[in-house]
Amino acid sequence: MDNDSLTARILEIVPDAQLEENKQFLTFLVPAANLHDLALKLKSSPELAFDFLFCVSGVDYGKQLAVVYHLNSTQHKHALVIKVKTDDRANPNFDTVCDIWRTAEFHERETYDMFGIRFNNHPDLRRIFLEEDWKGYPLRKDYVDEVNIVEF
Amino acid sequence: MTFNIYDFTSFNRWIDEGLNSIMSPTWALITEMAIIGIVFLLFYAVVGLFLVYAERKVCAFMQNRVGPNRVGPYGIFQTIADFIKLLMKELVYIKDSDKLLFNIAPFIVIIASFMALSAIPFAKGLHAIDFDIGILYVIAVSSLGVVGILLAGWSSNNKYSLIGAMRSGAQIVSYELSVGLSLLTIIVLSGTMQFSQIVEMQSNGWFIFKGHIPAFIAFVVFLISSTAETNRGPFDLAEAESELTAGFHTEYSGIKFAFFFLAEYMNMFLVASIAATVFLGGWMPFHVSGWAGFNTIMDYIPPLVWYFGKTAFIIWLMMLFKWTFPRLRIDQLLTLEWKYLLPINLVNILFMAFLVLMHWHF
Amino acid sequence: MKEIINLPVSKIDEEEYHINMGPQHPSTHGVLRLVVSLQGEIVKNLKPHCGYIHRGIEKMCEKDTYPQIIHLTDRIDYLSSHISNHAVCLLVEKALEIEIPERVQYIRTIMDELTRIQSHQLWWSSFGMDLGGLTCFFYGLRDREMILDIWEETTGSRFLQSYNCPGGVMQDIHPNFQKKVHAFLKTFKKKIKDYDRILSGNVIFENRSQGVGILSKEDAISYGVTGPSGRGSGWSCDVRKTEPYSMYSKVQFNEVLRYECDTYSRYMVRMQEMHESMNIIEQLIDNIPAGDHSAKMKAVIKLPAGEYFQQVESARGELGLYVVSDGNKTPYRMKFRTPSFSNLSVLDHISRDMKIADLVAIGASLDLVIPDIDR
Amino acid sequence: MNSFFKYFSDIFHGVKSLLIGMSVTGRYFFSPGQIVTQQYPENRKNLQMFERFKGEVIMLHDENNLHRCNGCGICENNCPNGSIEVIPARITGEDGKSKRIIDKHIYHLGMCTFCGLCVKNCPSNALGFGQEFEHAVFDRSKLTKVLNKTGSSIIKGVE
Repeated sequence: MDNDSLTARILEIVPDAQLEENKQFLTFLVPAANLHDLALKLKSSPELAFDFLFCVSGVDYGKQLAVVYHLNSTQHKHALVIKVKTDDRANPNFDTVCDIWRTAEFHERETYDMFGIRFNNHPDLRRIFLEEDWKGYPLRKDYVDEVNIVEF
Repeated sequence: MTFNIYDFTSFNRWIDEGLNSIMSPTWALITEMAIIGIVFLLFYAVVGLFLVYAERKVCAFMQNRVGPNRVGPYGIFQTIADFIKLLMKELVYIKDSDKLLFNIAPFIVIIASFMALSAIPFAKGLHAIDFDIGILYVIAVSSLGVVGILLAGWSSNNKYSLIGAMRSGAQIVSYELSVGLSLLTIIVLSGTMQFSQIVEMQSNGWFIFKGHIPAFIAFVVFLISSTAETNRGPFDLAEAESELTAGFHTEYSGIKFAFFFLAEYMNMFLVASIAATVFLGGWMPFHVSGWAGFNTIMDYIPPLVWYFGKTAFIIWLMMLFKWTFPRLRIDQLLTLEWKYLLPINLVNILFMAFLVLMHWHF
Repeated sequence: MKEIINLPVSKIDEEEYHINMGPQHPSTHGVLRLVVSLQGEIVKNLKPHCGYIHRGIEKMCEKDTYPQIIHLTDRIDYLSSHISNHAVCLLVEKALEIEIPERVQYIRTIMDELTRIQSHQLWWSSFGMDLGGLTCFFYGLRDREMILDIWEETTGSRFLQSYNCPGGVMQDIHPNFQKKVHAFLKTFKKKIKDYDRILSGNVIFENRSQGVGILSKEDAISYGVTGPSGRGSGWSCDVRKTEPYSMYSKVQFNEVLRYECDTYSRYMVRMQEMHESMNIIEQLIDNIPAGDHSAKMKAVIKLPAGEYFQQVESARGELGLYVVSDGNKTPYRMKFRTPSFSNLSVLDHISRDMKIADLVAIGASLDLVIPDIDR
Repeated sequence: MNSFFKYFSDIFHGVKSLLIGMSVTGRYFFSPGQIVTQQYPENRKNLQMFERFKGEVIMLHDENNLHRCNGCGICENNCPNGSIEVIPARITGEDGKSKRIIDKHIYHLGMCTFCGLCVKNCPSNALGFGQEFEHAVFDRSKLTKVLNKTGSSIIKGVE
């Protein structure tokens, strides 16, 4: 599927999705509530068939926290980027997609570890790299840690 | 007294008579036992140290390396240095381990291999004791070592050790059969279990040639199963350093670890000696019946050289196994024994019995 | 497993026998900890615990300029350091739309393939060692030494070269480079036959690896198992073919695919990839065009604000770089999608109901590099 | 019957593959000429590192104890992990103008990752890589080095 028909198809599934311009891949900003539903359709629709979740990255945009999903279809060779954002920095949470793409289980744990973004219905949401008792979420921009980070 | 390196019988008699002439027969016997004990202990230590060195050198050459070369010329004192290091190391005691069993296990392993050594004839007349059921004795005693391994794994209070010990138990119980049956094949041919007689019978040709096909099969089976019985690679599942870190001896340190280490090499020496004695004629020179001149030349080579040469060759083969093959998995190990070695062995015995009845052996 | 350790003894499932493989364990190749639940010898389930060498490289990247980031990418996957460097350079060059001299492309591609060969050599060595064939380890390292020498002569380092820089490479290749690469190819083509003879064809090895750790193609895609491990399941996921970069669109090579989906097929994919890599190098080594070893770059590299993504095929799979730039000389957010991290996630799935010995073989066949997981 | 033959062909192929494997190790055992081990401390005298070998960062001095560093600090800025500290000094030059020169070029070898950015980015090519690789010391403070030699000064015309 080319980008135009992909755009049309995704806007059909999630009418609130915003297309972000001038990106390397087709990028959509999706309301958090629609994420799981969209993901399920992206995977299961035969003409979309986004079966390969390449990368899940958390991004801290200062005010907002975002999660970026890089999707790929091994069948149709098209790519898509889905973004979800939240303003709630104290208790950010999104739906998990690890029931759809199993690789998300680890990637979401990593995002939780580094950004404190919780994923609802995740089977085993624990810190993956840091200690369980680590305070704060290191990749957030407002993270301050005098003890462990050595500034030059 | 005439001392000669081809026959130690007169030398032994000379010592025996000498001792009896200066003390009562009881004391003479005790003194003889003490002498033999000391000689064997020394022999045990020297062979153990040499084998460790040899193993390291052999595997180094197989791997394009030099091996130990820092302590002494060609590194020959390396194992002595290692031994001193192990002696001085701390003996770590494990919390909640069974102290008595934990301490006794290395001794059981080492005593088993030490006892088995006593029946081996090194040259004519040079053996501690010549049982008339020598082979049976050796099989029985050498399999005692597994008790030590099981105890070590059990008492260490370590999960890896326990798995290693259990594997070792399953392994020895299975492979003991093959060792026994492959030796039985030769017993069918020789008709005796006494080591000295077995060697004497090979004066006109080693059993591996005399019994040709079945003897050769028995030899190969014996090599495989005895490698398994000594817990050496590719059958080193009890240690399996990439799976169980060090298996049953994970928690052992210092001299106790050294005992396990030494016992492993002595067991290897032991099974190599048995293989050399039973299949390759022990100290008996290489004879071809009919070639009198050739046989005379061969007779000039002392029996000790023959004996150690054959043993060394088999040890080298076992090292070649260890340093070439990947390790088997536990189920494959048992499959190999029960599905391949055991049936082959049983058929082989029948074949050998048939051969002996028909006088088709040489 | 903290929960299990802190539980009162009565609450632990009596049937299950937990062992800790790692953080110090000979077959985890680093500080990875696997908490394995056993029933006898059978693995019931397994929980990987990573983070023992988490160094916060993504955080460190946020304070480093793009040329400085390169030395950090060396240390992510230390066995394919050159390919990780390459990814950063490609990303920067793509963002700045810089034309790269053809000579650089040749050099980078050759270096990438040498990296792949040496990584697979080390993998082969440790695979043999994990299965108990210790001699393999020395043969692999012996042959790898030649590549390290080639690198040392050209880049000055044996392992973490930091040879790529945005716009080109740090130094031109050494005059001996081509000669030495030829010598290496000649020697290694002979030596790789020994690899097959001592391990690949060995009956014990075949029994240990065939039918062990079955990973179906669907699972491979779902778990994101890329690289040789994914191609061992018949998934065509080679970035060099799907998204060609540098010289890969211009050289002839086959994407190695196998369909047995087991440890043996993952093994054979890597063995054949070494041949393919040698094939690629042979096509390029004699044709390196003359020219500059670096494009003209500004003293301070600033990426225009935006999001960039670059993926390359490292020796372990797809390495993805996701950069959010706010127009500064340092990235706003840099995410590494490392292949080993995704490959690790499948370990639990494919090693269930296998034996401990199989777990070791499966772990080795996934070719995990622990810093690549932890970052 | 088929499985009967398979049983024996399995044994045959298995034994054959094992013998092939043993022939490899056996062949290497009998060819000691292929040993690749380097006898390191013994070959120290003729151990030649490659000319580009990155042993440590050094400041290039000529025979008159002159270097090319003017203390601009670009290397310090380029260093990713702060292993270079440039301590400049100001002197009054012959023409009466105040001029920046290097006082101490401090290099923390223990923190250096040999990325080569300092050497590459030095505008006056004052830095280079040394061949020394035996860096083991008993005290970490010994890994902090001053690169400009005592009494050295800048080559005229480099500024």
